[in-house]
Amino acid sequence: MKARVTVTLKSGVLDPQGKAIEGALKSLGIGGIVSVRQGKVFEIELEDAARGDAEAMMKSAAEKLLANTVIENYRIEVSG
Amino acid sequence: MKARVTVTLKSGVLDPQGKAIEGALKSLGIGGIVSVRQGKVFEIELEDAARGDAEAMMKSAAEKLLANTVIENYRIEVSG
Amino acid sequence: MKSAVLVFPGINRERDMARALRLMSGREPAMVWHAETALPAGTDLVVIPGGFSYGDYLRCGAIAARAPIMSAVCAFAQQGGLVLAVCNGFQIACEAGLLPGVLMRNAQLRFICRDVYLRIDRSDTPFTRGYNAGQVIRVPVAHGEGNYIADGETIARLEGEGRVVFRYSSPDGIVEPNWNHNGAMNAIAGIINERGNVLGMMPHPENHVEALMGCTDGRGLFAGLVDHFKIAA
Amino acid sequence: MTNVISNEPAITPELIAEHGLKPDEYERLRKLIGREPNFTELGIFSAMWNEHCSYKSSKIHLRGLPTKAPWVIQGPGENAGVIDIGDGLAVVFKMESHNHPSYIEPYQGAATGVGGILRDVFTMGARPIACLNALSFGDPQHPKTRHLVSGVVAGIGGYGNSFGVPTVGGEVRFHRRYDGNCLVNAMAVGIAEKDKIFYAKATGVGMPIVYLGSKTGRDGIHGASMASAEFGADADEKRPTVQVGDPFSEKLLLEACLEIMAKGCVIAIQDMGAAGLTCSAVEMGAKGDLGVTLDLDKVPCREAGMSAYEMMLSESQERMLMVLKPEKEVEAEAIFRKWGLDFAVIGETTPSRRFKVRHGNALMADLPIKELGDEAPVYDRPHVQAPLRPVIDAASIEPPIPIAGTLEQLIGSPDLCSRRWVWEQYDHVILGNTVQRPGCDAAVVRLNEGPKALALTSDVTPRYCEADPCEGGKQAVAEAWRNLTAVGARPLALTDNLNFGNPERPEIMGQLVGCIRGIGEACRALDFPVVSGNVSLYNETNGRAILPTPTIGGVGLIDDFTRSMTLAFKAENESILLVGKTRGWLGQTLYLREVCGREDGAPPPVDLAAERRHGDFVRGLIHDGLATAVHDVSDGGLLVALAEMAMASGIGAVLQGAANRIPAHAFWFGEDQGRFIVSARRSDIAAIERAAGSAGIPIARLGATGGAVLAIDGERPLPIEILKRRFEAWLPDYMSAVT
Ligand SMILES: Nc1ncnc2c1ncn2[C@@H]1O[C@H](COP(=O)(O)OP(=O)(O)O)[C@@H](O)[C@H]1O
Ligand SMILES: [Mg+2]
Repeated sequence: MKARVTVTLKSGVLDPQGKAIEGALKSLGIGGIVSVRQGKVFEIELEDAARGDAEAMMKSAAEKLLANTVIENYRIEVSG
Repeated sequence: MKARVTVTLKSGVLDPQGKAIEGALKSLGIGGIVSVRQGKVFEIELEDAARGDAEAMMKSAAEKLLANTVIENYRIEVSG
Repeated sequence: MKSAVLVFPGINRERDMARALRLMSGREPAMVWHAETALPAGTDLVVIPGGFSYGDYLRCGAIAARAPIMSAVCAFAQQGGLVLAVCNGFQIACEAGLLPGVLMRNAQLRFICRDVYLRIDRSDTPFTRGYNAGQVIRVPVAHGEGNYIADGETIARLEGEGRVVFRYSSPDGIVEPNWNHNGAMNAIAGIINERGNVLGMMPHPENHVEALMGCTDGRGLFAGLVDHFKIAA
Repeated sequence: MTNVISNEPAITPELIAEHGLKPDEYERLRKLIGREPNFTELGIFSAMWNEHCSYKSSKIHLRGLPTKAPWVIQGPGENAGVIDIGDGLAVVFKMESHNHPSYIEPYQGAATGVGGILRDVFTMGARPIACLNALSFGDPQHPKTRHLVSGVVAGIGGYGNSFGVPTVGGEVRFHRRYDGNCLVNAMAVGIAEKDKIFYAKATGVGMPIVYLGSKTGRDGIHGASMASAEFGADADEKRPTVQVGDPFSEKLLLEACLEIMAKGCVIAIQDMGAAGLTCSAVEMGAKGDLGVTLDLDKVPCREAGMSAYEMMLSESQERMLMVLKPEKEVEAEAIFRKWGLDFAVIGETTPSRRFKVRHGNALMADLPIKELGDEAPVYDRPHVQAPLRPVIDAASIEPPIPIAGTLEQLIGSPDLCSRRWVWEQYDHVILGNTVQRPGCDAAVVRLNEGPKALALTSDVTPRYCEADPCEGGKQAVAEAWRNLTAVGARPLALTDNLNFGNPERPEIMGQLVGCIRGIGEACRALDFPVVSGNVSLYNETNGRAILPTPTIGGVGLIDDFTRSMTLAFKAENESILLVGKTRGWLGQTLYLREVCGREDGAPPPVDLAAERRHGDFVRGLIHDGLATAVHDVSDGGLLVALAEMAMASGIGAVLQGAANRIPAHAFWFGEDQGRFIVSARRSDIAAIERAAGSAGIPIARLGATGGAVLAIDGERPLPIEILKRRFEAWLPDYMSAVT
């Protein structure tokens, strides 16, 4: 079983890295960019378990560690 | 229009970060984890353009800057 | 002053900190392994030193903040115990909820090691009583993620309650973007918690305590703490 | 051989060639073992017999280098060199290249280069206390250069900063000859108790061989990567051979290794560097005259289904191999577990002098262990010396612009501008012992609580080496020696990193031979032995080689760190003196290259006896408290050196015009060797000149410190602030420019 946890900055939180990348893309001549925000994605291989269990487990992983919920949101997808 | 570029390490490339997170999740008592690999996700807001153009642009962004294609793969999704 | 220096895997400025504490308090600090669940009895000061705990993987300080010893540190702080958190320690303290806000990538996205100037905004804390308010000190920074960021409300509270203790400034104490090497909001280099017993700061006062090594601007912080406990005793 | 593994590729001439073995080398191999090797064995031989491990092209020439002195504890041949610095302490140091990997993937290539050299040092029981790095990049205008600079610098910082060692010095240069081949040479320095040094030599039969550190993956299985991909599962994704560094694990490995060493668990230890398990196991056995048997089923692996071939050739980082005292197994394992690292007994020493590798019940290799190393081919490759270049008469060079403008141009040029943008990305203050930070002639690092300190520098002038390899080799050593001297240190020993092109070309071989000869001469004359080093050949693309670049890493000792000398002027109204003779040598100077657009002529000759006299004299002045600032004169010549002293202090100088009969541009920008600028209180001048006179040392007055400008008689005065701005601007401007 596989899970993917995507962690992104909450809107309103400054993202210096995203901003720098935005600038770099623009100066590389890649046009049409309004804004860039950078997040993280965790691809997690799980022992087989009921999907509900897996989701609960991933939620706890995200809350306890993977995301800093003060500034970040997370999204969980479980598959397979 | 929105694009999302997901960048992940090629298989076989050491992911020290994923390894450390795996250890931390285990010691937080989150069971059933086989392995963790970490990647990046870029959420990019684009000026409206033909979807094909946007995809080509994102491909060039990924190749030139967002991904280190020596060790990373990337995936592009354009929406909206 | 009995101090305890926390040691997490990947921490690397614990020796620098222990040397400063030894030189300034005349007492060897206890080195406390992250897997411990209690602080040594009679600890006056807990120090979370700099380094790259867990390689700075995931988010700086995130994994260390969840180590067993941190529950004891949070309880210690809750009871009013003094906690000094420097650099990676600051990041750990924020992740552990001891201090508000977060330390993001430096604005120019590069690691920076250089001497910076800090204006001391408050001298009435146990950590800064060795200095005068408005005084400027020179201490090194060495970090890639020291860019202090918090939401508008938090910043307003920090400023309103006078909890910004150190700011990056010019040598004569002027706060301006040129001297704010990492882009921190309001040039914040160090803050204290509401109760005033937890200090987090990015720069390294522990590297500027020996006259023979050229600069002693960091001594005030340690001397102030030693004084604080002397008077308390 | 009992078992034959069916899915291994057959040994064909193509496969042999892909493994970098020449037909005659393969013949030699076959004769040695008396049969055809299998695939795994071929891999093992190719690793042991490649240039990197066997030094087959350089060995006979390296023998000419002096490696002994009363203070040398261990010369070349171990993981790092070791010297005695008194008080029961030893310094362990070495330099190593990671050129090719850094060109492919600059961040990880440079990072793992730093990781590798740190491991070399702590394998010997030393705690690393400082790193240096010598970097050569292509033309700034080349489309790849900026990307390489940014990645390499970030990688060196990324690894060293996290590991927790200060990076205190190095060099950076740019030249189009490095366009397709950048150089990344990393040096690490550690300190140990003199009687607690650990070596690679195994002793005792039946001793457990232990694998330590991180798990093994398919990293860096090169050369042979194509061959192994043929029967790999993931054929669609071409397997990257890039190694990724994990400084976090390395830091844990350091602490764990030092702990088991202190507990007396270790008989022999060797890091897994190039050709990982193969090289480390063979070396431990061969040095101890013992056989080794490995059981690969026990090797901690990161990926499933790794073959013997892959495990033997993997270059996964942060790993060590150790021969353990059997009675200490439980204790040692507990220490490694505490640090969260792998610990596995994967073999044992045997009396047979055979190197045997088992995997899945099959014997995958059975080879004579001594011959693997000792019988590697050694070549006396043909070499020719390039014709010497003519000496350029300074009077024949028409200066295109006046002196003041020339200084402004030089000080803001790629090779002379400030390296701050680089070294600010390195934590150079951690450990709290950095007495002199980057930006000086040599870094100074206090040892423990002092008073002793080490001086560290890295130097070479490749354009001199190209024009005259022997003089260039001498000059590299002399400059390192001079830089150590300038901070008041007694130079003790050096490590070298010889970077050259393809040794199968006689003119490249000629460069290598010439440089080594020059290095040897200088080492002998200066009592400055070589205790470790590294050779990196084949640095060329499409038949175009790099400039010959024999990087010298020098180590010196200072008895009292509070008395180390710096190059900044200290006060106004002091005298400025020049020690050494100025002829106005313009051949191969930066003046000629940057201002006149010419890269020709003979390089400045090095008079080793004079070099030594002048250096000893200056060190004496520092020791006697007579010098207030000292700076050696090198790239860019006299005026550049003076400007550096002024910029470091903010104090200007009033300078007399050029000396008699020397054209002004040659006087100010010539690169004559063996010179130092010394500032001194006016009251001490007479004594200094007297001492110089009686020692036969040429000494001249240049002027006096003071003011906020560099004012040369008859020239436009140059404000220090403006010079400084130009000096600091080039690198950051270049790196932030958009291409
Ligand atoms: N890659 C680097 N890393 C750290 N420090 C560097 C690097 N390159 C240059 N430096 C530092 O910048 C200063 C000037 O370098 P350089 O001009 O090569 O010195 P010198 O001419 O005395 O050998 C030295 O202190 C040197 O250590
Ligand atoms: Mg110098």
